[in-house]
Amino acid sequence: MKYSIFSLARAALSGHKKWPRTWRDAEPKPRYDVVIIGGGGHGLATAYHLAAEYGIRNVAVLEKGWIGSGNAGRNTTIIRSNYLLPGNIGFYELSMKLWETMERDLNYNTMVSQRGVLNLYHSDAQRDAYARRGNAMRINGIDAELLDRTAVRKMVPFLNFDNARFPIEGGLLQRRGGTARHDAVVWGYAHAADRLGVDIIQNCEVTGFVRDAGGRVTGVETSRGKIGAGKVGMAVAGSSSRVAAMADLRLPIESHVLQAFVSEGIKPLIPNVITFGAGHFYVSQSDKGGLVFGGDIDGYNSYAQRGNLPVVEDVCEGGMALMPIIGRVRLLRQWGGIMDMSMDGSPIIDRTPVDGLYLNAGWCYGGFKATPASGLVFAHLLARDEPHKEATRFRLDRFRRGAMIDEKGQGAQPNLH
Amino acid sequence: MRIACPFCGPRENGEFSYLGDAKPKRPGPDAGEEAVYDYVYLRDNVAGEMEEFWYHGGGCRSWLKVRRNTVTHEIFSVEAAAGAGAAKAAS
Amino acid sequence: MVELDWTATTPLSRIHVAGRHGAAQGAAGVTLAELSDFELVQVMARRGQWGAVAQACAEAYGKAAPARPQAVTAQGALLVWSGPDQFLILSPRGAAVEKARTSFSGMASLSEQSDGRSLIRISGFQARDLLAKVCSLDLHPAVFPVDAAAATSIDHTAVNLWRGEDSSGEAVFFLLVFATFAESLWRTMLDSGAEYGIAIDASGAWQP
Amino acid sequence: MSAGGQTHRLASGGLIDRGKPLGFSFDGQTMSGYAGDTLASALIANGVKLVGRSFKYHRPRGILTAGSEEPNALVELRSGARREPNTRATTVELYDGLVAASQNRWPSLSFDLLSVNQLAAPIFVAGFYYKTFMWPGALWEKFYEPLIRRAAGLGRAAPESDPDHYEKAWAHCDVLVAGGGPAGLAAALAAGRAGARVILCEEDATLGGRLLSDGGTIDSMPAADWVARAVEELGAMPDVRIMTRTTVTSAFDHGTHAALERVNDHVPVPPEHQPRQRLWRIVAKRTVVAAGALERPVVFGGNDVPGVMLASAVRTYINRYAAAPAKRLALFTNNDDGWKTVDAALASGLTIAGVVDARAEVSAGQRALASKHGFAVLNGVVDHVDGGKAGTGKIAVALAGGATATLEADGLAVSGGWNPSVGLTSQHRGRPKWRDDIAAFVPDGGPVGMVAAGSANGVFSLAGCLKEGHAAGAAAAADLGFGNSAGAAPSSDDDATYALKPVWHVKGKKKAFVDFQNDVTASDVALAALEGFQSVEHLKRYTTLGMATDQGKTSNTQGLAIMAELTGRSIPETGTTIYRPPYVPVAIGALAGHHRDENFHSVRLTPSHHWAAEQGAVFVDTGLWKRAQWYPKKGEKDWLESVTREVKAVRSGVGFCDVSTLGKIDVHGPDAGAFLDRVYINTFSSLAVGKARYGLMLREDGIVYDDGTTSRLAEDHYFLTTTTAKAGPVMQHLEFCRQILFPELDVQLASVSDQWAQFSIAGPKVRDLLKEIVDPSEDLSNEGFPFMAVREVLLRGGVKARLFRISFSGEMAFEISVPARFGDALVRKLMTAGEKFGVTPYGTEALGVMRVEKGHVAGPELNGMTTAADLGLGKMMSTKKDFIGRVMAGREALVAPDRMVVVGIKPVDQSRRLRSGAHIIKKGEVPSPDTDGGYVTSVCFSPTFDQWLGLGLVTHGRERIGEIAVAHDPLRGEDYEVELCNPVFYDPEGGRQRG
Repeated sequence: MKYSIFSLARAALSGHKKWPRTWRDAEPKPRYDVVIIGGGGHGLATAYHLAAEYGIRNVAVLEKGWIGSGNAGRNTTIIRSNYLLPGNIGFYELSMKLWETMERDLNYNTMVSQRGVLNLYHSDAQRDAYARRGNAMRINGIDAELLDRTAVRKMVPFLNFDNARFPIEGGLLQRRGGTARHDAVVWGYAHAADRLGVDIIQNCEVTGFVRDAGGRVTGVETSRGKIGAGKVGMAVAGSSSRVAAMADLRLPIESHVLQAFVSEGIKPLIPNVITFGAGHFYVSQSDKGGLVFGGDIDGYNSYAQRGNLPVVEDVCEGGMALMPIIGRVRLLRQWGGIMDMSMDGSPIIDRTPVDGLYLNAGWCYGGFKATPASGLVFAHLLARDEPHKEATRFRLDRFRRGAMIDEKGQGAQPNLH
Repeated sequence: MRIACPFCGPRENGEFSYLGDAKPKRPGPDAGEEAVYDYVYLRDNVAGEMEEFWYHGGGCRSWLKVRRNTVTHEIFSVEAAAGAGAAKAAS
Repeated sequence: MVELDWTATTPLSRIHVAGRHGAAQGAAGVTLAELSDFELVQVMARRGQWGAVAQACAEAYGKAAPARPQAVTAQGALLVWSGPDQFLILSPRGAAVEKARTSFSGMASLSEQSDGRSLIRISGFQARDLLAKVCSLDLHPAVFPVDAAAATSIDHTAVNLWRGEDSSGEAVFFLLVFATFAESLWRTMLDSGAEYGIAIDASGAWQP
Repeated sequence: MSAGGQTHRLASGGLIDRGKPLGFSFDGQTMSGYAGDTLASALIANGVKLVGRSFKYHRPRGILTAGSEEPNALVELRSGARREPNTRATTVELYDGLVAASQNRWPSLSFDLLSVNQLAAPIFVAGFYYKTFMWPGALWEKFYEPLIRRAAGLGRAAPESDPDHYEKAWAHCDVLVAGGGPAGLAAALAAGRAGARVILCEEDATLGGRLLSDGGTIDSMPAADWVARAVEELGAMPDVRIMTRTTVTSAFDHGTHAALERVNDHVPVPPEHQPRQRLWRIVAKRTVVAAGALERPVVFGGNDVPGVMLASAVRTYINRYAAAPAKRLALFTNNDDGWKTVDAALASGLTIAGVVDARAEVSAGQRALASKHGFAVLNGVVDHVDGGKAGTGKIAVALAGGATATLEADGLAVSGGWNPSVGLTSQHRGRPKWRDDIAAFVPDGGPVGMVAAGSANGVFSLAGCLKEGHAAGAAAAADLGFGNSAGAAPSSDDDATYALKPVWHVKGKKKAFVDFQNDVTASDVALAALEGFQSVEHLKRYTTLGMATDQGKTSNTQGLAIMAELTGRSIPETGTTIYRPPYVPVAIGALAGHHRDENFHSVRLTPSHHWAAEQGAVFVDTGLWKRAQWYPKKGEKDWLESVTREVKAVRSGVGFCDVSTLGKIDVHGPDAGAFLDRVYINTFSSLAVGKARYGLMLREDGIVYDDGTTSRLAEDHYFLTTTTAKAGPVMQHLEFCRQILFPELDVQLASVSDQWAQFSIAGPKVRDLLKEIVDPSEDLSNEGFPFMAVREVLLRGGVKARLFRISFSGEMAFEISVPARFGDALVRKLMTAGEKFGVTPYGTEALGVMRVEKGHVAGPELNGMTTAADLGLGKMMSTKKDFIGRVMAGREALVAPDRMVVVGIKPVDQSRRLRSGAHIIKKGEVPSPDTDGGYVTSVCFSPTFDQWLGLGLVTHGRERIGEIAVAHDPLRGEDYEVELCNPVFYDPEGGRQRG
């Protein structure tokens, strides 16, 4: 059934008793052409693109819990393509373009809201860095505007302009950036992939790889039995090292916890996405009214999916430094996600040294915005055995070669990215 | 999180900064690029017990080796780095 | 050409105003003062030399160097633990640096910090309440007795804190803070303690 | 003030102070209440039923609970800058002059236009928005989304900056007790008697918990007397701290908790010098969670009508507040506890319309009570309730046998059983376990050191709570080594077994709400199940069940139960969502505390700061530092004019600049030189005493980390400087090298950044000026004090200083260090003594201009992506020793010929301004990702060359010196030709600085 206002109205007449499942509850088949490990946004988008663009429909997505239970369902929903370095910039713009057509492509309203992403700067040095970045974006055909203090004040007058420790001097604005409803992205890809024949198998944990005499991966062992595969793609950011270890691989990745926060719902206050340039704080407001915000990672290796108090305080201090009108708004809920922190802050999408095993990992805290492009380029890699043209630099051997894509310039120190 | 500095006693984690896995050892001068690459970039990224380096920069400035579970955050032991204080290490 | 006259400032001399701050009713809950005219030397034992340093310290100052977080009152100086195998010698202005240099020659590295810190005394029956707002340590008398010392952080900045002899039955704390942070911390303490009423004493020379 | 209007105030009873009447207003209507009231109890006493509107359908809603879990009665409290959205009327202590307004309604609470949403309810089912609004795409941001956003949300944030003060504090204890009801008090008594340090936190203003509403007998005395005695005993223990109005909200690792103290929310405005709220970080060795239990509603048609209230809340309003939620009350229960509400109502002279009990059997006593008071006891369930804004109307009952009955009442008390508060114990992602006998989840372990006791642990009798609380407190103390002196456990004869017949959902035609605030109905849960959103997390996310401000406290169990039934699983198989902190929402202001506005971060001041401020200097934030950026003079029209004057003065005369912000580290010890050889790419062990050298450090990955000048002051003493930004990180890095990488080296490190006031004095007349300051015995001549020499000198007046013959500006220059206490005096002397030479203080801008003119790299070039070779410093890398970063620096991509390297850049049109961030494109090429050839890193207006100059990182830069390229700056709409040149514009031979 195609989703539309008309199908909704028709369904209403019958009391909404006839909606089909959004995706089938598939039983695992003995073998698939491609098995994707990880039913998050990236895994589901990969399956969707394999079926939709590359005609590979005998595909299973294996999810150890419920789809979207990893970082797809724990992020702060920001989409943007305001990157700086070759390798990242074209890739994230590809993603932005896919966001722009996603709802029609998937027949699912993922609430892509191009409300603008505003990165504030507080010094000449930051302005210069944003000028470099904004110009790089423009050279790549991406929208970017450099705003001065007056223009920022006009756009977001409720910020702290008058007694700030680090006064706002201006901002870099990407109007096409914004937010999307994270769960809906998962469900939309699941829905669309399912309609193309992809099997989405929940509560199916991969416990090992099946390998032939030559070492090639030919399937996976799971909590629901052995499943054969022509190729296996890993899209399990947060757990990449653990899954890779089953194939005896060590990765240039550490797992860290990133906390995120939502306030009680309030009437519309923040029109766009704002990042504070002098502290660890960024914020947007959900359509439901909650302020969705976050800051820096906790800074230590963790698989606990929960964080500690210093970061909570640090983030709220940033919030109150930037916008002290939220002092009486209450923090409703905080949570933590496990980030695949790579050694240069950029992702890895590549074949692995193990035949038949493909890697999509290292998303740090930027994976959500990458979801559609990640799916597309990973599908391309799985289908063609060569990197998509917008993913040629996301190679696993770039660290060995010294070709890091280090936007923050922090080096091989994941907790600083 | 609280870490019991062997010199200062238990302190809140705001006093510490983190480096990461203490297992990789810096290769000697002639170990070659591959060994240094491994040291700098590759991690076991253990889900479970791990020895790691923390720096008590907000206190006594000692580097510490902390054995901690990365899943539960439980800390099992904290010891000073080999060269903390005036400790004389074999060269 | 004339010889120049060098007027010294202290880290807080520009904003240290004796008198009452915050709540004006009743007895001040907290008394603050900046102390000056001290010499401060950081003594760091060289490798394998801690025993010798402790011994030399006993000879020169009458007390062994503190091996755990303590402030030890010695001859003409206070010895404040500041880390493993290292401590601070706090003495009245004079020839303290020279004395330390002679005493620990060859066995310890010395770094003069006389101008690098501001020394603040915190007392009064609500001193602990104020400190609880800026300091994460447990300062309960059973945990942090007289002469206890700690290297800790306030406002993300490293400080040395110790407890001196009680005065009029109340605990007295001393705080060494980096000189360039001192004004910022001072203002934070005034804000934090305002509800208790703060008496700011005239600044004066530190005495052992 | 009259008590008129308090139509529902009981004539006697309650813990309110009738001697203290208070006035307040709700939606502009003036009312009165008493000290001891909450806003909710005062509204009830005034006969108010309609308090709010729901989120989606804007249905009229009343008060459901008497606690912080309230989902309906949310108001905007206070006004103006203190306006506080979504405040639970049930937790607001009434004060005189309180102003509250309903929210999420327009134009008024009783006439809310958006209640038309109810007409569209057949469309507005769970997740309807995922299926529509997709076309055309552009309309989403312009039309649909704004409409949805305006309709959604609850209250409004304050229109201006929060004027109140918040603070944070630390507290430490052996045993933390969360909750001051019978179990919590018993736990605190036991632990306190044993000698443990105890902190007891209670959310309410008054200790007692349910005892305040339900009374009872403890140790043979009325509960209130027992509480008073317990408080007295606890108060006499020096190491027991009782914190009321304080909620333990979060449990973090290793015994760290967050607790919110509402210090002054019960008064109109915090008294002077006092915070509104205080966030406590409580560090506890053991924690006893005695947070009680929450009663749960039942899902039936019209269960959200104002007047339908939890049975325990009805009892609280009657017993504690002497306010009658209804005059004629019906009860719907599935357990004995609900019957206590009947007792309370009858004792207060209210009428019972009837009791609907889901259980086939009720006790003989209950039957006797019914016949005595003439009300019916119906075995069945409430099918639906009619009513609306004015309250409940007819209550339709489905009898067990299939027949129906009707009750008429203006209020319906509902008890679906009790849920232990498992929030805190489950915050470390432990899942609670299901207990069939009480049909509820109970804690299953918890964070290390934490136990639950009393009703928080599923023990619902008073005797049981007291016993378990006492045992938990005693065990915690004993565990920590305190003796066995916890005393006797308090006792009570209320030891009734709690039993219930689970009733979650009464199926019917009318809308039956599971999550009241988010308007999630039983049919929404069914739709979710139908569409495959059967995991609890999918259920939550698809329907928004449990995502409201109560985080599912009043809704989750019912939702789970309905889903379990729909999918043929048990409730524990269906599972729970994850419990997350905070247990109750916390004001963001409280979590920030003091650190907001100008106090966001601390400030570091240079030794010359106050003097510079007197001069009218403009300051710039550099990290935490305030640095003088330039010193404007009267009549100068802009910064450029001031900076230009400062540069010219230095280049032609003499100027000085405070450079104390550089990190300064004493490196001591016999192996200091060997140590520096390993951390710098160049060699320092060979540096002569009395000499300085520029050094460059790499990260282990071969990228440049930091640079600075390091001097050898003695055989075993080096003085190392870092950049301002990296002072802290470099110290940490050096300690890492000392303690972990090279523990065999005998070296000691100490930061002396604050010890020294350091000034750069530069310009051709520098010696003239120095001679005025330095003792005449000191030889400052080029021979006596050559370039890169360092030594201690005597100043006139006897102060000792360190003098460094180093130059960042390219001029003949010295840096002078004096003990920081003389820093202020030194600048004043430089000014006085230098007057005849036209001495000019200069700020960071002029410093920056001169470093660009001189081609020195700084922060914009040391950006964490550049190698030594990129910066033109590759030759410094020693090949004779190992050093940090050596091996990785040799990787192929780091030595590739097409890397961006530092060059000088100047506009071809000399009047043209050059801007940082412009990209460099080969002339004639179209800007594209493939032709992007680098960018401008640093610029200045050079008074020396009378034009803008810059440095850049440019691909193949060194081979392109002399090439005319294009600076492409689409952000600022500029494209102009520039010449790529040698980065050292000024005095490339270095004659001026060498003298």
